Amino acid sequence: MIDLLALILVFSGIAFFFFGAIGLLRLPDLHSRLHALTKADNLGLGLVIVGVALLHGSPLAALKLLLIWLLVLLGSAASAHLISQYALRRRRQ
Amino acid sequence: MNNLLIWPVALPLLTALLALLWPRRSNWIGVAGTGLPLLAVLLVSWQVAASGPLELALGGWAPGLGIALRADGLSVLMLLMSALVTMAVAVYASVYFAHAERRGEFWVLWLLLITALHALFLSGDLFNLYVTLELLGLTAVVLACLGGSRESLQAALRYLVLGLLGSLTFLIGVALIYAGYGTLDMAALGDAIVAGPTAWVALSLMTGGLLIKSALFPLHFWLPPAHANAPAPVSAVLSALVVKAALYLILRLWLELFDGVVTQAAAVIVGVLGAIAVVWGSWAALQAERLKLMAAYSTVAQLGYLFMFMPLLAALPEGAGRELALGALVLLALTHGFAKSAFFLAAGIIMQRAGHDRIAELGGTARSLPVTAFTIALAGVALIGLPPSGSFLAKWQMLSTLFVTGQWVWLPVIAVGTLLAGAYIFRLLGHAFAPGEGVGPSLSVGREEIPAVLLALIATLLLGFWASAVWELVPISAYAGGGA
Amino acid sequence: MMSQSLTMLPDLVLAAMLIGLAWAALSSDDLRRGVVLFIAFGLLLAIVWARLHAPDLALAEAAIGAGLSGALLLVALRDEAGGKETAGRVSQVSRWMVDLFALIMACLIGWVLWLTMYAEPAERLAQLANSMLEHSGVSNPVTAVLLNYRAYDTLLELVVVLTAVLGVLVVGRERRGYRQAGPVFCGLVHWLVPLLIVTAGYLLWVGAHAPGGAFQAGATLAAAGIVLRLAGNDAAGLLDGMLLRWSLVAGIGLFLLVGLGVTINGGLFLQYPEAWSGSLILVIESAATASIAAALVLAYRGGRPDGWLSVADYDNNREVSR
Amino acid sequence: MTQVLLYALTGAVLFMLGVRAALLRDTVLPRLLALNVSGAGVFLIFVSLAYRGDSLPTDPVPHALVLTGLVVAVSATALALALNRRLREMDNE
Repeated sequence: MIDLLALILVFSGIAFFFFGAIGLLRLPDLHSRLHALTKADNLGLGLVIVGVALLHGSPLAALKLLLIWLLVLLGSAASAHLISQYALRRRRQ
Repeated sequence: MNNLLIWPVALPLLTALLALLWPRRSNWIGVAGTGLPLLAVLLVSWQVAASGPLELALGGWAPGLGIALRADGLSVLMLLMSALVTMAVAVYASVYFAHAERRGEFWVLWLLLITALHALFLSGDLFNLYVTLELLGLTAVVLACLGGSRESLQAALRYLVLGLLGSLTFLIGVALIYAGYGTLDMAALGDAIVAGPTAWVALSLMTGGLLIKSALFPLHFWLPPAHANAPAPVSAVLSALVVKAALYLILRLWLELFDGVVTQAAAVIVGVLGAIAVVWGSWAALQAERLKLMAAYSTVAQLGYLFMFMPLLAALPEGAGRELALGALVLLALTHGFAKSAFFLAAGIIMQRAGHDRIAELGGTARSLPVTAFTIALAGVALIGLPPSGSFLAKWQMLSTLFVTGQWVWLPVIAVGTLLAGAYIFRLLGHAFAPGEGVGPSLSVGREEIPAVLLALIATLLLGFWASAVWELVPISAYAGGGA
Repeated sequence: MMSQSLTMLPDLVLAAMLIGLAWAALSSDDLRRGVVLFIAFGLLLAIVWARLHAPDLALAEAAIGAGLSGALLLVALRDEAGGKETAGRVSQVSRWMVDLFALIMACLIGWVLWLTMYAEPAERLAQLANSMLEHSGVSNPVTAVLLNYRAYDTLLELVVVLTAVLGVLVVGRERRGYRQAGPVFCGLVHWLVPLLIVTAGYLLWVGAHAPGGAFQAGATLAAAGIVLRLAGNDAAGLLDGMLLRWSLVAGIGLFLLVGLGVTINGGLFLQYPEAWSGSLILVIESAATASIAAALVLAYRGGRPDGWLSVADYDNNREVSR
Repeated sequence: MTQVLLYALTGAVLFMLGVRAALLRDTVLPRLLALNVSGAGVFLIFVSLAYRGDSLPTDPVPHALVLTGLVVAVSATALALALNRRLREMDNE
């Protein structure tokens, strides 16, 4: 039962990644692309991580996975910020 | 005494670190760091000559799991050449770089180059050989661009990229060997390797990679610019030693590891390329307008001779006849090593005094730099192959091997190559001994002239008289597949 | 059969993606695109390593292969922008020749691999290496190979790193630094750098019995330096002057001294006494981590810092101080 | 065993792709990319040799060799990039 739940979570996470990638390819300008990518990926990764933690079952592993998720969140937020800032600065010039 | 084999590697490495930490003392550390390994090498050679091949299983692990260092006749001869040449060149360089801004870094890299050479000649493990090859390539590249000119940087970069391609090709051969035979230890491989697709493909890949590094025609094009544009002491070791390292590996692979796998056809291909290199390189040397460029083209030609031995060696059955031919090859390589380093050092002296090395404007050299002119003449004797030089004996043995194996076709190549070598040497000497003011007046014998003339004397006299020692050492083999 | 092909499916996809990415990276005429694709290729390769049960390599590939190589290539693009790109023409004939040659060689190599895979169940050195593990002082087999069985390779490899860095230092001066970063990036750096340092220490420590080790730790530490430099700290956290020289030398020096030191009571070069081997390996690895990190950061800075004095500078300093 | 063969063959293909590009390109950066891809191919062959199925422990020797090779490759790349950069500077002077 838990396995099934975990699989559903992992696959829905992958679906988020997929749509994030489509957004990256199809959306018209940089900011909306960034928006689609970071939102979808962060959520997708979160779902995958919860699923994997359920599959694995040990609390220590779950803690490590959570740490990974937080780091990725921090990294992607900062890089998205930097990219958009750079784009803004270039537009002003 | 057990650890004797590590000292030729450990001493230059240790002194390199010291030179990096105390840059202001680097001149002294550099010369001492070149001299100490020479002592170690002499000890090793004495041991090998007295009691046969040596082996050191590093870390105490059985070779196979661990890495073994091995010294036998062939490696000892190469070690002796590299230790003696580097010693002489180091004394020269201590004058040449006495006031150079980057001499601290020069000495560190110089000692690392010696480390790499000695590690390569002693290594008994295929992957370790890859690491030493890379180390040798990188140190050579950095030393070659120390001059800082645009040409030298460009040549060094091209040398680096090609060297990487060569060592990767070598590495994929090593991967196939590991896939097929499950070990990297060369002694075990010497027993295990049998003729078959794995051995053929691996051998051709490894040889291909090494041929790039040893600059066999048509893969020679990187050599002349790289060697001609480096600072003189660096050119000397690049031409005399670094290209020889790849050649040494080819010999090891062909004669000892893959003995019985090598086919006559493959050897003939390499021999033909060598023959083309002899003629083309000598011709280009004759056309060259700059002294160092001429020396570099002459290196391409002389390497060609060494590869022309391959079909002869492959045609001979294992035994005394083949050892005679192999001894001749090694003797020729040694003579060229000493003679060419002497030649490059002399060229460096002329360049420092005259400010250029255009052959046509060298008139008056013999009067103002008599010792250097004498060095060039002596080195020339060895490069042409006149008696009493070592190369004369080597070529003589080569000719008699031609008759034994019936491979007459190579005869005209040797004749043409020797004539062309005579032509370019005498053309140079003609300019150098002509009257003129091309080189400024200076009659004093500089400290830097002595090592050059000593190297030339080794090539012409010592190797000629002691050639029998070479023939005695070569059959002492650490690898079961070939040799003794 | 069905289940077999199903388990093969991820491998097929991975292999196809590897080749596709490599092809795209190499055939792209836009350099920036090529470099970015190459980084993606490296990350994919890290997944392949994990898939082939090589977690040490997966870590190293992500940190060194994709991460640091990628960073080096990306800053190199910045230099490239000024220069003129000369796209040389390759004649159609030689293109065909090269293609043919590559095809033949790939087939030959593949053929040999196919032969060796089916020849016999390959034992190679696996059994031996794993059975000697208890005598090696560590329980991570890769670390045992790197720092005990084949420690000599690793020693020479550190020398290769030193040589390359000396080359970088000799060739030219370092690149200009970056402007001071904005608040968001600075905030990130304040968190990230300590975290990276802790991670490096963890990787170093854990390398004895689990995936990790000096190279992964050194690369992580170097990443901390690179992040610092990107945030406007031009020295990238490196020491200056003599201390920099010492940190470059430390790894090789300690390795060599330990190797020679164990010969004093009769051992062979690098033959650690069994009771000590675990601690000796850790000491060597710690020094090596520092040296690797210093070397990689210097390589990223791209030349010699102003604090790297030549012999002539030392002489002048002495005259000035008199 | 088929997986091992698949990856080993992929390694061979990657190696030759890299060699091909290194021979056909004539500027430094693309050549370096090509050589790095070639190196990755060789490493892939080594690592696939080490893999002996999910049940047996892997062969650690090729792993260590590849780790060594990786570091050597990065060092050489760094040196080549530094040389290339100095040449560019000289062009612009």
